[in-house]
Amino acid sequence: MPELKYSSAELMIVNAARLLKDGDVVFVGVGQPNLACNLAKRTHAPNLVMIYEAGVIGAEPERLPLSIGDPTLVSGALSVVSMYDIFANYLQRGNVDVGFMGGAQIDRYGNINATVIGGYEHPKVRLPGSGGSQEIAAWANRCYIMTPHQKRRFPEKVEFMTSAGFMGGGSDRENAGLRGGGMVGVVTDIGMMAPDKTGEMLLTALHPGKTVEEAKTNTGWDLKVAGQVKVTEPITKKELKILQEELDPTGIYLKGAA
Amino acid sequence: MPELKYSSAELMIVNAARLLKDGDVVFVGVGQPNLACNLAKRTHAPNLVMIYEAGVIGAEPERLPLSIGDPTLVSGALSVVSMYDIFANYLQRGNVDVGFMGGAQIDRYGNINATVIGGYEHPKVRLPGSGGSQEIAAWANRCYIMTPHQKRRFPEKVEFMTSAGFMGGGSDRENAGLRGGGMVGVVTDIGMMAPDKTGEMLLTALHPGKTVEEAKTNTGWDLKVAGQVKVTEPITKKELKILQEELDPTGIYLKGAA
Amino acid sequence: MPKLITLKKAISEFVNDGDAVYAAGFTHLIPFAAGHEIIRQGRKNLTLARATPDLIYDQMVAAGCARKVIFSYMGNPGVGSLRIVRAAIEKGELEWEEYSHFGMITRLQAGASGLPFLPMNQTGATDLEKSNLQIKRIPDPYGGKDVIVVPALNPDVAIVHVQRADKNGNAQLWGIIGEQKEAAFAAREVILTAEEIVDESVIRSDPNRTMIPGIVVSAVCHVPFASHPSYSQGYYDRDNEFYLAWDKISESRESVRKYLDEWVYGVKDRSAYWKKLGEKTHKRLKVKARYSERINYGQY
Amino acid sequence: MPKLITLKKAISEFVNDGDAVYAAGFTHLIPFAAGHEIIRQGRKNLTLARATPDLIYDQMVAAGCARKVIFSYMGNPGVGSLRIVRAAIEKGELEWEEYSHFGMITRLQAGASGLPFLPMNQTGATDLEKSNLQIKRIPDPYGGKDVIVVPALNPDVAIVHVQRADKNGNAQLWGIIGEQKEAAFAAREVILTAEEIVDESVIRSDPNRTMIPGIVVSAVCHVPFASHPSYSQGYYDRDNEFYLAWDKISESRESVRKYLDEWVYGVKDRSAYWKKLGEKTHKRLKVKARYSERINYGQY
Repeated sequence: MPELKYSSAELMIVNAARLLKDGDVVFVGVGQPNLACNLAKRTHAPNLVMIYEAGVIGAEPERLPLSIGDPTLVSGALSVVSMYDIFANYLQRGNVDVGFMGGAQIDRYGNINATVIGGYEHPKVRLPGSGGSQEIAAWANRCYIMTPHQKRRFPEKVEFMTSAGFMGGGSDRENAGLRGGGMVGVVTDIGMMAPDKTGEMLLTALHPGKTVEEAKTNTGWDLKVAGQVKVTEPITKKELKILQEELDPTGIYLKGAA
Repeated sequence: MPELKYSSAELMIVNAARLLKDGDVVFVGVGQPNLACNLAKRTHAPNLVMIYEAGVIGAEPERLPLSIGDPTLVSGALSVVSMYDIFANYLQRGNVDVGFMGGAQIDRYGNINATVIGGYEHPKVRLPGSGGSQEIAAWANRCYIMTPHQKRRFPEKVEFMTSAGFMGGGSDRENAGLRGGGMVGVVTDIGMMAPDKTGEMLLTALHPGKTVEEAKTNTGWDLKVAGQVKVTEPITKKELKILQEELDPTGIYLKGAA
Repeated sequence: MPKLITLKKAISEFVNDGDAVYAAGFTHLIPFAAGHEIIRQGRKNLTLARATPDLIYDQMVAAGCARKVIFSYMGNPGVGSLRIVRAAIEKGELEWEEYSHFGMITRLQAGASGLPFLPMNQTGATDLEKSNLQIKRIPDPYGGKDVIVVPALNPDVAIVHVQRADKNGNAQLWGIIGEQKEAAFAAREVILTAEEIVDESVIRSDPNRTMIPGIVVSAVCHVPFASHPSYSQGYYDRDNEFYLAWDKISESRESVRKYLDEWVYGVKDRSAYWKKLGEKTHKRLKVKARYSERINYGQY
Repeated sequence: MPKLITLKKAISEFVNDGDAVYAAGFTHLIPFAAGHEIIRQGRKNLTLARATPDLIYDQMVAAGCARKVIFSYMGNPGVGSLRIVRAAIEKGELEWEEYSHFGMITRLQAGASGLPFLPMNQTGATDLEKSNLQIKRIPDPYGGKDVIVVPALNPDVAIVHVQRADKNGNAQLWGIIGEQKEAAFAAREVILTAEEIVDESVIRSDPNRTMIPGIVVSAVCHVPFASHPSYSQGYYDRDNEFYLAWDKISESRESVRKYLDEWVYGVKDRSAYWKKLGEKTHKRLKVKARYSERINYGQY
């Protein structure tokens, strides 16, 4: 059987899709998380309910959405509500199972920086800021992030905590009164990370052909390895076909790494 | 010209209608206030906007509404919103010009009791309670009440303050942070009352044929009389005709006094 | 995932003795069918919350289902007194907790949005605040006047009647929309009754109209005419004659018992109830159509 | 009472130098035509508030209208960085105040409902709270965890684009309804632009759809295609090509100046702008119809 060719992005999207359970209510952004959700829906999770921060519930986009407020998310959706309602009644109330996060940096305890590099008042690089991610991280039952495995993206400690993972670790998250399990999975192009009991991100899986060394070298803290590191299931032809032919035929989000 | 015959209710409704200005946004209950508003709209205030606590804005009922949530208020209305929105965005935000109040008792300072007679914990008579009136009294720009002129309805001080008029008088209302002008007019079947600078209700007008003595005798406090007591304009044939033929042809709310 | 079951099963499964129940609907869409089914199944010690208890709670209190009521306006709307709840309170036989309408709805809004409380501006009417210690005041951290706060209300069960829902519980309602959405999001379990069960494609044709999503719904039941003697906008009229009749019926325990025997215990379900009402009543409550202008969502 | 005037007149009358402006619309219905008119009329020192500044504020900042921005996500949606606002912040040329989306929308909700502030649950992400002293925390008077509070946002002017309104400003919008209602109720003055001015009977055929009532509106302006390069659900598509093109245009001051000269200063109004876009673009953004199922309100 000839080996399948796929990009880093495709590798991450497929592995992220597999983290979703049938019936999950997912708070999803555009781009790769949207592809992961749609892939899951067309394979093992037909009852996935996709929610967008623009206020859309149960979207079934007929074309690839190009912005978080793409009209294709609305036509044929189950419900469309105000932003106040989506954040209050859905997210804060605890009606969201899964949140997909983005961000420039993620640290040892799963905290995310999407705000600034180089000081808040006089930033060297001003990033977009929280958007909805501060609340998604705090209130969804499970959060995931997809990001290429690069040292600069995985610092020991984020410069600015835009969204809380396990904060300083230990019982910090619980003490702050957050709900849900926090950052329970990180999907990279090398493997997967998940928190231990203290909230520290451990390497829990490698994609076929990747090594622990590669993961450690590309992580900004002394990455610990879980007792048993799994190897992720190879991508299947079917998964790749759905991604490439149905979901993103022009390859807008499938090429490259992020 | 033969004298017109009318009931106490018709007298009060017509005089209440005349207190409304064209363009006023009125928070209105069913029954007599609804008739007063519809009469004003068909005479001098065609641009009156009627709002109901059920969440209806700009109702144009085709039949006489028999409850605060009558479907005739909805069909053909300008807007229908949730109860939270009607109280928050309309009333609390200050978008309501006029509120019509009801209640079993109104006192010297325009405070209203619609809750209990004879102690809250072990009431002798348990009345319906506030409904929306606590907020209407506090936040509309002007409040009016229509009530037959009877001593038991006008005690010196209400037993339970369901809705605030001028509270204890003086700057009490301002100090409590309320908005609007409070209870600025009381329409009875004898005449009209309005507050002086301290918030005390004075007799300001008499209906044709009524006397100051009658008003005093039927008021539970030592009713003061305004410097100049006016006599209200006689009811016109046109007003009566609209009420009796168009608005309440079977006389549900027009007979008797309240 | 499909949640379509009978109302009998839904009440049996999701309403327990001692629960706090919120039967939603301000005058409109009052879920009488579910109230009657709760009576038939003999639930006890319920805390019954509603802005306006209306006839539905008068009947449930009369049938002995309730330990307590939470309300903001206790009347027979458009008629007068709500005799049974009122008498039970006057006699000290029923606990109660009282708010203004805005206080009540603010409690639900806090519950719906997962907050512990929400503020309201002061109204100066402090007697209720003194009588109900759940109503508190806190300083405005931005230096303005103190605000009044009320705690979240999170019922065990919300019961909501809607015009149409799909089999997964995605529901659309129109006309007076009172506090149905807030009740559904605030409650732990949501029982929907619907005039019509429609295909998902009908719901998806107008997503802005969907106020309650299936994901918060426990059961959806197909129960036409579920809100009589209240009404369903566009489906049938309010039975004002019955609201007037109840004023008489509720004057004596005997006539109430007779009413319940005949119209609640004596019928199997809402379909039997509706049939029993008879054609004259059906005809009187019938309503002519008046349609909305459609809107264009576009094919993207 | 009729409030139908030209957009030019509305901006001239209701937007003043130094005002706090909220141009509403989350990705959808962004009121670009009004933004361009504000640029043409040379307003200065505005405080520009929006959850997502989007290209509209990038252009207004580029044109020198703004003193300050208030935002919760500063990006070119679906494309990348919002270069001009970002550079102005990095260079210290523009004041800013930042929230999460929920913080921003909660500020508007408080403003819309006449409250001094509203609470949110804690998120653990305390760095923003430390950087923005408007974000405070207060105890839960019912004994739970502290809550976060934000103060009401009450803009001087809200600008809202809608699909249809009547001449009195009663407005219906659908699709993504973001924060338009909240902005309209929060602001002192409301300027509406509408794809269509319809007869009052169209609005009255579907009252549950009316999100903004004429009583809070200062001016309503008939401006088809007012939201390009954003979109109006059911009327035309989002011009993603332009969002991508802006990423290039905004790389240099020169090309931005050229763009503003040609597309803002160089056109009289939105109608001239739309004509100038040309038929190829019109065709590309055209959308096929997909209608909602109508509902029955009943003739009562």
